[in-house]
Order: sequence, then C-alpha cells, then structure tokens
Amino acid sequence: MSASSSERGKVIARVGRVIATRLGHAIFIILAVIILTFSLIHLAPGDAAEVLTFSQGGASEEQLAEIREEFNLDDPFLSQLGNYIIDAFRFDFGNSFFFQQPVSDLVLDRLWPTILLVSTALGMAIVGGVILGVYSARRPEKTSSHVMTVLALFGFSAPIFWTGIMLLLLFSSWLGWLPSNGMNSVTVGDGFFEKSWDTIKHLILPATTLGFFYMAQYSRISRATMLEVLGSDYVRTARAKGLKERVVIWKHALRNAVIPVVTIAGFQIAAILSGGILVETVFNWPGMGRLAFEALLRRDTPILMGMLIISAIIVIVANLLTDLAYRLIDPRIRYKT
Amino acid sequence: MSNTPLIECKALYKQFQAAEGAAVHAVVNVDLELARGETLAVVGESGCGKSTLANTIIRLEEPSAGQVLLDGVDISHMGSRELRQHRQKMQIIFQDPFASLDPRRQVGKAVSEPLRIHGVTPEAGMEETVAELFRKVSLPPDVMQNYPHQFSGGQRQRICIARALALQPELVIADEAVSALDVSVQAQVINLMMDLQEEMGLSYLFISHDLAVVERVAHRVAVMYLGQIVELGTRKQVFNNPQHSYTQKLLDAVPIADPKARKKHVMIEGEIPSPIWPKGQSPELVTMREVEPGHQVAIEDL
Amino acid sequence: MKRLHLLLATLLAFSMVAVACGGSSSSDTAEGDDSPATTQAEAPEEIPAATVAEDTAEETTTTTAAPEEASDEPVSGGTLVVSTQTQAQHFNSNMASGTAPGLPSAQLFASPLKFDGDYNPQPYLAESWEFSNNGLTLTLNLVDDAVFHDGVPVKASDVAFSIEMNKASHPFSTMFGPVESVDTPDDTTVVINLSQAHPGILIAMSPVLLPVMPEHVYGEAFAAGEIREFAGNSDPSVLVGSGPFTLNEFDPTNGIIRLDRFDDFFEGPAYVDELVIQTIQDPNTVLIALENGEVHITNMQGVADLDRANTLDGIAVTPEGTEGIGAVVSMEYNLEDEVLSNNDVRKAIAYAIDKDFILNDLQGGLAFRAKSPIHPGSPFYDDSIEGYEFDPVKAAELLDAAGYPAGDDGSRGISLTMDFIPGVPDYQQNLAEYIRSALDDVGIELEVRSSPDIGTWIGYLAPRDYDLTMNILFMWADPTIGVHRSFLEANIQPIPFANNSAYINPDLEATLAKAGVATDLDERKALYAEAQATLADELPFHWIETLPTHSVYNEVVQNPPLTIWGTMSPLNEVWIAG
Amino acid sequence: MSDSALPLLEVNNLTVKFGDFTAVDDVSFQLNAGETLAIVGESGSGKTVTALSLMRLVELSSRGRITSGEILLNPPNEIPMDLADLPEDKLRKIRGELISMIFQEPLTALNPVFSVQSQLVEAIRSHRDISKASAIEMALDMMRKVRIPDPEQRLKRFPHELSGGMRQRVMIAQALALNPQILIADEPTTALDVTIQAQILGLIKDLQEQTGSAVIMITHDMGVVAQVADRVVVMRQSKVVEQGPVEQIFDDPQHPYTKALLAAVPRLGSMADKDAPEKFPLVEQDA
Repeated sequence: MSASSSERGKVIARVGRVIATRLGHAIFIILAVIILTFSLIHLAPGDAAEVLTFSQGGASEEQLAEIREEFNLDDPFLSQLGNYIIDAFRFDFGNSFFFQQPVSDLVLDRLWPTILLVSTALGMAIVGGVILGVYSARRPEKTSSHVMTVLALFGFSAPIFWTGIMLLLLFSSWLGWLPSNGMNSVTVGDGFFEKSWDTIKHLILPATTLGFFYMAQYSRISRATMLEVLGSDYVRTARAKGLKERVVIWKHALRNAVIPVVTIAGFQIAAILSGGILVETVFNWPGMGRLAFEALLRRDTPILMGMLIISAIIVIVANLLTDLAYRLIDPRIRYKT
Repeated sequence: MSNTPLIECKALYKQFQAAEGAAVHAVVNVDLELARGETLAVVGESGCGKSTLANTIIRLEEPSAGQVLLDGVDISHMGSRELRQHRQKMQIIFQDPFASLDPRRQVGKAVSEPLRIHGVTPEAGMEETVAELFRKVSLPPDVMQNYPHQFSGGQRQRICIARALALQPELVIADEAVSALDVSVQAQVINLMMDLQEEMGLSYLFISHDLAVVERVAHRVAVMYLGQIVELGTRKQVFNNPQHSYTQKLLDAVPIADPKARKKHVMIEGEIPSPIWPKGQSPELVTMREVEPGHQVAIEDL
Repeated sequence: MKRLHLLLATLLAFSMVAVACGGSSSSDTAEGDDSPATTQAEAPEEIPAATVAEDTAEETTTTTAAPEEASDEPVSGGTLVVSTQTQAQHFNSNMASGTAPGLPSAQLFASPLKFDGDYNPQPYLAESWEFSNNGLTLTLNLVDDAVFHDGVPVKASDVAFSIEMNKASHPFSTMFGPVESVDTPDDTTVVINLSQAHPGILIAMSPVLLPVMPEHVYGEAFAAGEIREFAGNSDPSVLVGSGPFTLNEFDPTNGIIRLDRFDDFFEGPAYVDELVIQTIQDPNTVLIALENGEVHITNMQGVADLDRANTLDGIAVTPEGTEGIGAVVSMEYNLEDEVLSNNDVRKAIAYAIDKDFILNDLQGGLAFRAKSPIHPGSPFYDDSIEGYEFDPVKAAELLDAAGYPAGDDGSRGISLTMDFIPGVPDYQQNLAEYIRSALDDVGIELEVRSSPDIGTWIGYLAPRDYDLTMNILFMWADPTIGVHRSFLEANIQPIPFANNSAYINPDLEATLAKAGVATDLDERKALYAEAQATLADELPFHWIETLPTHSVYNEVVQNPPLTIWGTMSPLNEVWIAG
Repeated sequence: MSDSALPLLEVNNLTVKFGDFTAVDDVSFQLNAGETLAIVGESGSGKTVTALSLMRLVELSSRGRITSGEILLNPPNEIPMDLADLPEDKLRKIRGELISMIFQEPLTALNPVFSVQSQLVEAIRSHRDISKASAIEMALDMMRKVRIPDPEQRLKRFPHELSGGMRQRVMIAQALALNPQILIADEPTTALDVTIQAQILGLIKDLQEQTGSAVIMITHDMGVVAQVADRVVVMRQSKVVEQGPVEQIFDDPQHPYTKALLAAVPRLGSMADKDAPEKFPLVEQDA
C-alpha cells in the first residue's frame, strides 16, 4: 500500500539525514584532530630531519638543512598547518619522511590487515562474549557459570600483551599448531586458497588475543542484560506460547540482550583500534598500529597525521555503522531520528 | 477569606514540539477555577492532557500561552526566585510514591527537606514539626529514621502527603495519587485526604482516570478530551446528568462493582485520536454552553 | 636423538666462541693476524664431526647415517629467514649507513673486500689488493668473471662509480674523503689515488659500506643528482645488483624483503634458494619464531630476551657477528655546562658509577666493559687505560677538591639532568636510573628526564640543551669512521653523531689525524692508544660498556655469519641442515 | 476419554515456594468448561503466582517451585493429566495449545524487536505443522476476530507502533489462535484506559462465547469481577480465603477480609443522591 512505501521512504530519508549529520560533524572532528596533533607535534623538541639523520647514522649540517628544505620544516608553523589542511581535504597527506612514499599508499596498504584483525577480534568478542554471557545467565547458580565469570574477570584484567605472549607460547611455541608472527608465512605460495588458509592461521592468535579482552567485557554485559531479559514479560509470553526453550533463549531473549553489546562495541571501536597496536607489535601483524608506533618514534609527521585522520574516519564510519546496526536490531530506534 | 478563586486558569495552552515540526497540543484553551476548600477532579483517559494541566498549573511546565492566577496573582511567567514564595502554597503528589522518595534517605529527612529549603522552621523545632506531620498522616513518628523500602506502598504515599503538607499549602495537586494503591489502601488514603481537607481547609486538584473514585471525592468535575475541557460541572451534574457524548461513553465503560448491575456491552470500537498535530495545524476549539447553572458542556456537531 | 645432537653442537660452539672471545679481547691481537684462517666459518664445519663421534659412542642402535651426512656436507635449498627490528626503506648502502639497509644491501651487492671475524680483509670482487709504499695508492685487482644480475660483467669502472657515489652521498665522509681520483687502466684494475694515507679505506670496502653498483643502471640518476629518489634503490624491477642474491619482492607492508639465489654469482650460487628478511618488532615473537624455525637468524640486545634465548633448545646465542658496528654505551658530558666543565667533577662522577654492577646486575653479564670509544673487539682497543673503577671515596675527595663540599645533608649543591635514548630501556633508561642513585650517594642531585620519542631526545642533544645524556655510538669497524667524529672541533654541529659534548683538544685531533693515516698497524695502534689515554684522562664522555648485542640463530643454520659484520656480510655460504 | 462431569481444571492443595517464602499456600479450586473464574486479591496475595503455576511458568520465569499439590487437567477427548507432574517437553505442547495466557502490560509482553506477524506466526507454527503462508492467513483471521482495523497493515507493524488497546488485542489474538480450552488473563485491562478496558473485556467475553473456552481472570478490580465472573476465588496472603459464585461473594461475603475489601471498593452510582463527597465506610478487619 502507499502508506507503507511512503513510510519506507521516510525511514530512508531519516537514515540519510543521520548519515549527513554525522558527516558534517566528522569534518569538524577531523579538522580539530589535525590542528591539535599538528600543534602538539610541533611543540615537541627536535624535528623529523634530525631523526632521519639519526637513523641514517649521521649527516652534515648542510644535508640537514637540505632535508629541512625538502620537507618544508623551516616554514612558519601556521603556513605548514594551513598547507597541510588544504592538502588533507584533497586527500593528499604528503609523503612519509622516512619511506619517501605517499602516506595514503602506506596507510591504505596497512588498513586492510588492521581491519581484518580488528573486525575478526570484534566478531569473536561479540559472538563469544554473548554465548558465554547467555550460557552463564541461564544457569547463574551452576559451577560452570561461576567458572565463566572468573574467566571473564581474568580476560578483563589480564594485560593484552601478556595474553598474547601466553597464547604464543602455548599454541605456537609449545604445541606448534599455529605460526607465531606476520600475516603470511614467508614460504607461502601464491595460490588463493593456500594464501587465505595461511592468513587465517596467522589471524587466529592475534584476533583471539585482542578479542579475548573484549569478549570478557561483552560476556559480562550480555550476562547482565540476559538476566534482565530472561525476567522480562515477553520472554514469559514466549514460554507461554509453548516455544522451545532454545527458541526462547536464542531468538527472543538474545536479540534484545545483544542491543547493549552492539552499542558498547560501537563506542569501543577507537579503543579496540588502539588495543590493536599492542597486538600488532606482539604478533608482528603488518597493520596500521605498528606503522603508527614506528612513525611516532621516527617523528614521521605525515604518516602520523595521515593515520590519525584515517583512524578518525574509521571510528566515525564504525560508529555510524553501529548506529545503523542498532536501528536494524531494535525497531524502536529505527523510526526515531 | 476573599472571594478570589485560589486557582484560576485563563485560556491556558501548553504545547510540546514533536518531530518534523509537529506539536503535541497537550493543553488547549483551558479555563478553570478552583475555590478554597474545594476538590476539583480532572478526569480523562491517558494522553488527554490532564497531567500536563497539573504540571502547568504548578509551574513544573511553563505555559505556552494563557494565565494561571494563584490567589489572583499571575504566576504563569514569573521568574523562579519570585515564584518560590508562591509555590509554597501549592504542592503536588504523584502516582508512584517510591519514585518520589530518595531510597538512600531517611523518610524523616525527606519530609523535613522542604522546611529546610524554605527555612520556615528553626532547626531546634524541626523534629517535633516532622513528628507532628507524621501523626497527621496517621504514621507513628518513630518510623522517621526508616528508609523508603521499609514501607508499604500506602505508607509511602502517606509520607509523600506529609511532605506535601509540611509547608502548609493551600492547594494540593494529587496526580493519580491513589491509582497504584490496592483498593483497601486506596480507600484509607482517600479518607485521610478528606480528613486533612476538613482540618486544614485544603483545596485539591484531583487528577484521575478512575471515575468511581472521583465520584467519591470530588465537589466538581472537569472532563478532558484531547487537551480541552468538554464538560464541567458539580459532581452530581456530571455523573447524574452527563451531557457530552464522551462523558457518557466514559461513564458507560466503568465496570460497576455489582454483579446485579451487569452491563450488556454494546461494543464501541475506536480509540482516542492523537493529540499530535502536524506543523501549522491545530485542534479546533470547542465552544461551551451552560446546560444548567455551573454545568457547562462543549457543543458537539453530531 | 636430534635434540641431543643439537645440544652437543651448541655446547661445543659455545666453548669455541669463548675461546675466540678470550683471544680477541686480550691485548695480543698479533696472533689473530697471523692466523687469518681461524675464521668462524670453519668452526661449525668441525662441530658435526665431533658430534658424530659422541653420538655413536653413546647411542649404538638408533643412529642412522643420513642425518649426519646431511650435517657434514653443505646442502643446497630452502629458505633462510633473517629477522630485523628496523624496517629498511631502501637497499642502497652507498647513501646511508645503518643495519636496516645494510643487511639487504650486503646480499644484493658485492663489494671489493669482505672481512673475517678478526678484522682481516678477504678477497671478494677484488682477488688481490695492494697499497703503494707511501700508502697513497691502493690498487685492486678484480675477478674477471663477476657479472651483475642483468648479466653485464662487473668492470673496474663500476667500482670507481660506486666509490664516487659513496663519497658524494654517504654520511660517513671520512670513508672515501681522502680519495682524490680513481683510475681504471683496464676492466679488472682499480687504482685509487689518495690525498693522504688512509688505511681505514680497506674496511670501508666491506659489503655493508661499499656496495658495487652497475653504472649503466644507476649512473644516470646519480649524475642528475636524483640517486636518493631512484627506484633502483628498492624496486625489484629496476634494482640490478652484483651480490649473491637478487631482489624478488619488497613488501614494506608486511615488512618482508624476499631475495632469490643468483645462479651466476661469481663465487658460485648460494646454498639457500631463497633469503627472506623480515621485520619483527617484538623480541618475544622473534624468539618463538626462532624456536619454531620460522626465523633462522637475528640480532638481539634485550637482556631478558637473551636470557630466555639462552635457555631454549636448539638456539645458539653468541656475541660474535656484532663487532663491526661496534656499539659502545657511554654517558656524555655537556662541556659547556659550568659544573661539568670541571674535569674533577667529571672524574668524580665516573668514579661514583659501579661498572661491575652495571655489567653483572643490570646487563646480566651479557655486555662487555668498554673504557674508550673504540669497541673492545677492535684491534685498536687499549684495555690498559684508566677505566674509573668504582671508588666513591675518591669521588667524594675529588668533589671536595673541586669546591663542592658536602653539606650537612650530604648534598653538594650540584643539580643536573640526565637524558637517555628512549625505547631501549635495558641499556639506556636503566643505566640512567642507576646513575641517578649512584650520584645521589656522593651528593650530586640528578634528575632523569624522559623523552617520549627519539626526536625529543635529539631535540635536547643537538642544541646541547642537556647536562648529561646516555648515548650509544657506533664505531663502524674503523675509528676514522665512527670515532674521530665525536672529538673534532669542526664537528661541533647541532646534529646527532657529531661532537655533541663540544670537546676541543687540538693535540688530540693531531694524534687522531696521525692515527688515521698511519700505514703501519703497530704505529696506528700506538697512536690510538695515546688518543685513548688522553680521552680517558680528559673524559668528555664516560664510556661504560658495549651494547649487549648478540647473534641469535636456530642451530639448523650451518656456517652462521659470525664475522665482524654478522648478518651484514654476504650469506651465500650459509646453509640449512635438513 | 474424560468424564464430562469432571471439571476442566482441578487444582488441589497447590503450594508454591520461592526459597523459604510461600507464595501460594495450599490453594484449591476448580474451573469448569466455558465458565469464567475470577481470582481476586490485592498485590502480593499470590494470584499471579497461582496463574503462572498453572502453566508451570513459575519455575522457568521466576525460579519458584511447586512443592506440593496437583493441577489436574481434563481436556475433552483426552486422557487427564497432572500438570504439576508433567515433563517440560509435554508441558510445552500444552502451553499455547490447551492453555494460553495474556498479561497485564501488552507493551512489554510482546517482544519489541519482532513484528506482530512474526510473533503470531511463530505461536501458530510452534504447534501446527503448516506453511508460513497458511500461518499468516490464520494470523490475519485472528486479527480480524479481535477486530483490529486494517489487519494486513497492522500485522507488519512492531509492538511499539500500536496503541495499548491494539497491543492487547494482538496478545488476545495470539493467545486464542489455537482455540485453547483455557485462557488465563492476568490483569488484562489494568494498564488500559477505561473505554479500552470495556472493549477488551467485551472482546474476551464475545470470543469466549464463540469458542467455549474457559477463562481464568486474575484481577484486583472488583468492578471487573462483578462484570465478567461466574465464580470468584478471593486470595489473601497466599491463601484462598473465600470462593463461590459471584453473586454470593458480592451479596453475602463470609470472610471478614472479603467484607473489608468490598467496603473499600468505590461503586459508580453509589453517590448519585449525595451532595458532598463522602469517606469510605471502612470495615475493621482482623489482621
């Protein structure tokens, strides 16, 4: 009926408006990120040219001046900042001081591994956390539920790098089941399936390490909401309808219990990205985190700035996706602005 | 005592903004008077605007238009400092007494709070004043040290009443104040309120959806429908001689607690339309006519 | 069975290493010179033989011939994986120093000479070489069958071109600074004319310092002044090398450099089919990868990591292979500071620091004592100089004498800051923290200042905005390359690795100048000994220890690279046991 | 094969505990086919727990347990059974099929994240092996029966998009979709406005007449009891204090509590000839 199609049109218009508003905010956020970071880096003693000569084993003062000239490091601060902002909004983030390559290429090269790692970890955390949470909420008095609570507490309090090293020692060093580092074995062939399988094997440990921490959190949240949801009227209704307990739990209760998990996961994207840095270092995962870490030590300002902007974009996009996912899961939100 | 009504609403409006420029027209062109010592009941179904009317009168909401006169003084747009002195005269009790009380606070403290804020009672006499208030609502004063969860729903509502009475108000607004109570407790609280009215000369603005209760307590009754008053008169006039079709429908729907008076239900379908109007549109104003002295009814085009 | 075999091999290897170390760090280096054949290359070849004997003696039934045979005879094939901590940006060691480009560069490009574990030059592209009597001419006779990866023969002109590029582009200007001209009378003869005698030029012809590059590929970009941007520095489709491996893939995203064996290499094809250089940041990960055989060789500095490596089966740990870079940890004094310009104060500070504590407790016995800027593994190191052994009483006396008497609370009214290089706590921050407490004991207040990144630290160091700083200086095999620079007045510049103490001593500069051009080895040693004595007395730096760098490798690696350049020497003779 | 003289449902000495607290104490009553039994009582009297116990939901949803008593169900043409003693998989088949239930707050009793259609179809298909299309057809039919205007459109809606009255109609449609023998209505109109309440009560009555279902009406509202019940069970503090035909309870209450309760009930029309408000003539009762 026409009422329905106009209703749908309204929904689409609302989603479009949400996206537009967010993008508008995003531009201001990114501008603020640029100005703040650029100023902070500029305030610190030393500059990239000196770091570069340090990593090359020294240079003459003339060479140093040459590098400064090349990178425009001697320009007044405001003109450097201004030029950077103009270029950045044209998606030109300049060249890395260290790699002498366009920042966008360098960062985009590492974007895919990071997204793969973070999204796998997040997926594992949400799925695993919710399963654990549901399981322990269903029989809160059982021993296995207590074991899970302890495990969750453990995952929450254990430092990420420690978990990572323990997993490495267990599965890579002792059992020898999984590779210890990188995204692909150096000896892997080029066949698609061979390479994908190799990547999956490499992904398991770092994703588990990163995911474990958040899994613990999500299991606590979903346990709490699950307990609440299981006491709700609609679960009682579902049971009164004669539904199988499996359907009651995994359809009626879960869909509602997942809502806060999704919300929190959305808020945490930025934190997970930064948690990724540690994991990427421990497992030598070739992602953005490691590049950021190296660039920070090298004072490679263009990379740092580029990464920050791209991370900001990721966070904004991820938050937007969460928002849309949230609307999808919860129809009550779907029709509000 | 003068002849000025304690409360007088003149062409009172209250609107809320909704999405896409639409507006909830919660209170529309309401004219009301409430005399001293009188109980005026405002009845109607959920969404009819009766709670908003109460909140607007007591200035929890600022009216969108129109006036509220308290003792002849226009308080509808008064600044908060000035308002404070006047607000002492008006108190409100809500439906859920548990939500109205701070769970971590001794109830004695809760009752003495308005006294402290307004500085009307010296600290030395505070305990005795509060004890007196507890006695007034038929609670033993030695429960002052207890916390809200230690009381039953009826007792909690008594505490809320005690708190409302602390500043010796002239008007008490009871917004569905007895609706959540069990029937026996409800009867006790209502009896208490009537006692207090007699004793202290209180006026009540009694907001309720329960016509059976209203019939018991009200001197006069206003029937609200979509933000407007459609029938107004003494309790007897409205209940014994309902003129407006909506009043008749309401009364007809009330289940009578007597199996011999079982109604043969004529199924009336349909629900109350929404008080939300799109941008630029507003409800049509009703015109009242007087069917008998003091009994006004909105003219319907049937 | 195999484990036992490896264990015995490790034990033997260790005892040999211990002997070798003892030999090189004793002052008697002549013996090393006399027996250049005692290169580390031979040692492992002997070990399996001994192991076989042991094995057969103890286990009579389970021994099978095949594995031992495999260990005896070098086998071809396999992938050798070397891990590094710093990512290379290019592989052209003619325009930058550093281990990151040095490791791949030494595999992709041959050089005139290579060096063994005792600083002895060995033939490489040059089958022989000769200095003229006055030391002003060096003649190289090149092999006639060397070809670049594109099949074009390596000619004398390519060597000359590479020297020219290096002289113009490399930060170590002392390496080829004295080269006036290079003549190439024929395709296999290179005549290098020097403005002054320059014995250090030989070591400057190491693979890591002078890669020989084809002029027909790199010449145009160099002539245009665009060599730094030239794709041939890292792009597999452009880069043409002269070394034992060709560049297959450079994947900076994954930190992987993939090299293939070059079958037409003039020394014969390398044993391994493929060589992978992989960047791995975290030492724990490296250790696990080493244990799993995912990585074969690496260098490590972390004390805890090395301790763990020492406990692992099948992993060998040795300080060899790190001498060439010659990293020395020191504390620099800013001589422009009023208090520190007083030599007695500098000495008092030196006496207040317990080097034994640093070596044994902080470094777990993994680093060696260093008393001068010359690495103790170098033939020019003089161990007899004053090292300022721990003596707090003497420190107190010196401070009293210098006019800084202790007050009632023991304080001497001296308050200084200490900087350190961030990111390497084992031999920077920990030392700084220890020195703070050591100086507190003698009444000097020291505030340790942390820098969030290296840039910040350089930002303090370069403009001499510091009092004391921890530092690490690299000798790069010859004192003319990595030592002189710290003490020349002309080199007081606001950049790292210059004369950051602002030390001025014309007499010392004269001694160093003489040592740099002395053609007689003993004379050179004597001059450097004199310079070291002067520096020890004047103390612009307080030298403390070597960096606890060790070569760490999985024992499937046979003939590991334990020369002075370690993994920065060509790895064509390394093979992997089956 | 059940004897027609047997009551449809017979509850004997039912006791339900939550930990140490006895929520239902030795409760017995009967329900005959086609009749409306009201269980009345004030909050905490145990009436809702009693209702939940009949479907053994008290164990699943509230962690209570039936410690003694029996709940005998005698469905026509079927073997009688004791619900208190039935395994979960058999109970599941009875819930929604032979006994179904509607609740006080229809907004929270419907799952907010699923459409009306999804919830109705699910209820039908969990007991009937039919295609989704026929289930939708049945759902639509029920929507019409409960007089929801424009049922095709409303079927696709989510609970929060419907008014309170509509939601309760959906609940009723869901509960009656499979023609249960017994409908338990737990305060079905308490959250609704008085006009809507009248509509819902009328609807239940109409459908009951059509299908012949028996109704157990849980309520605190004596007005509702007086209007719809055939027989009344009065509960107080977990116990049944009095039960009997509705006229007898209202005209000649025996128990002091019932008397007190009725005295407190405001009856519309009782003030018709009075000018001023009047207090309730409260009856003192022994605690």
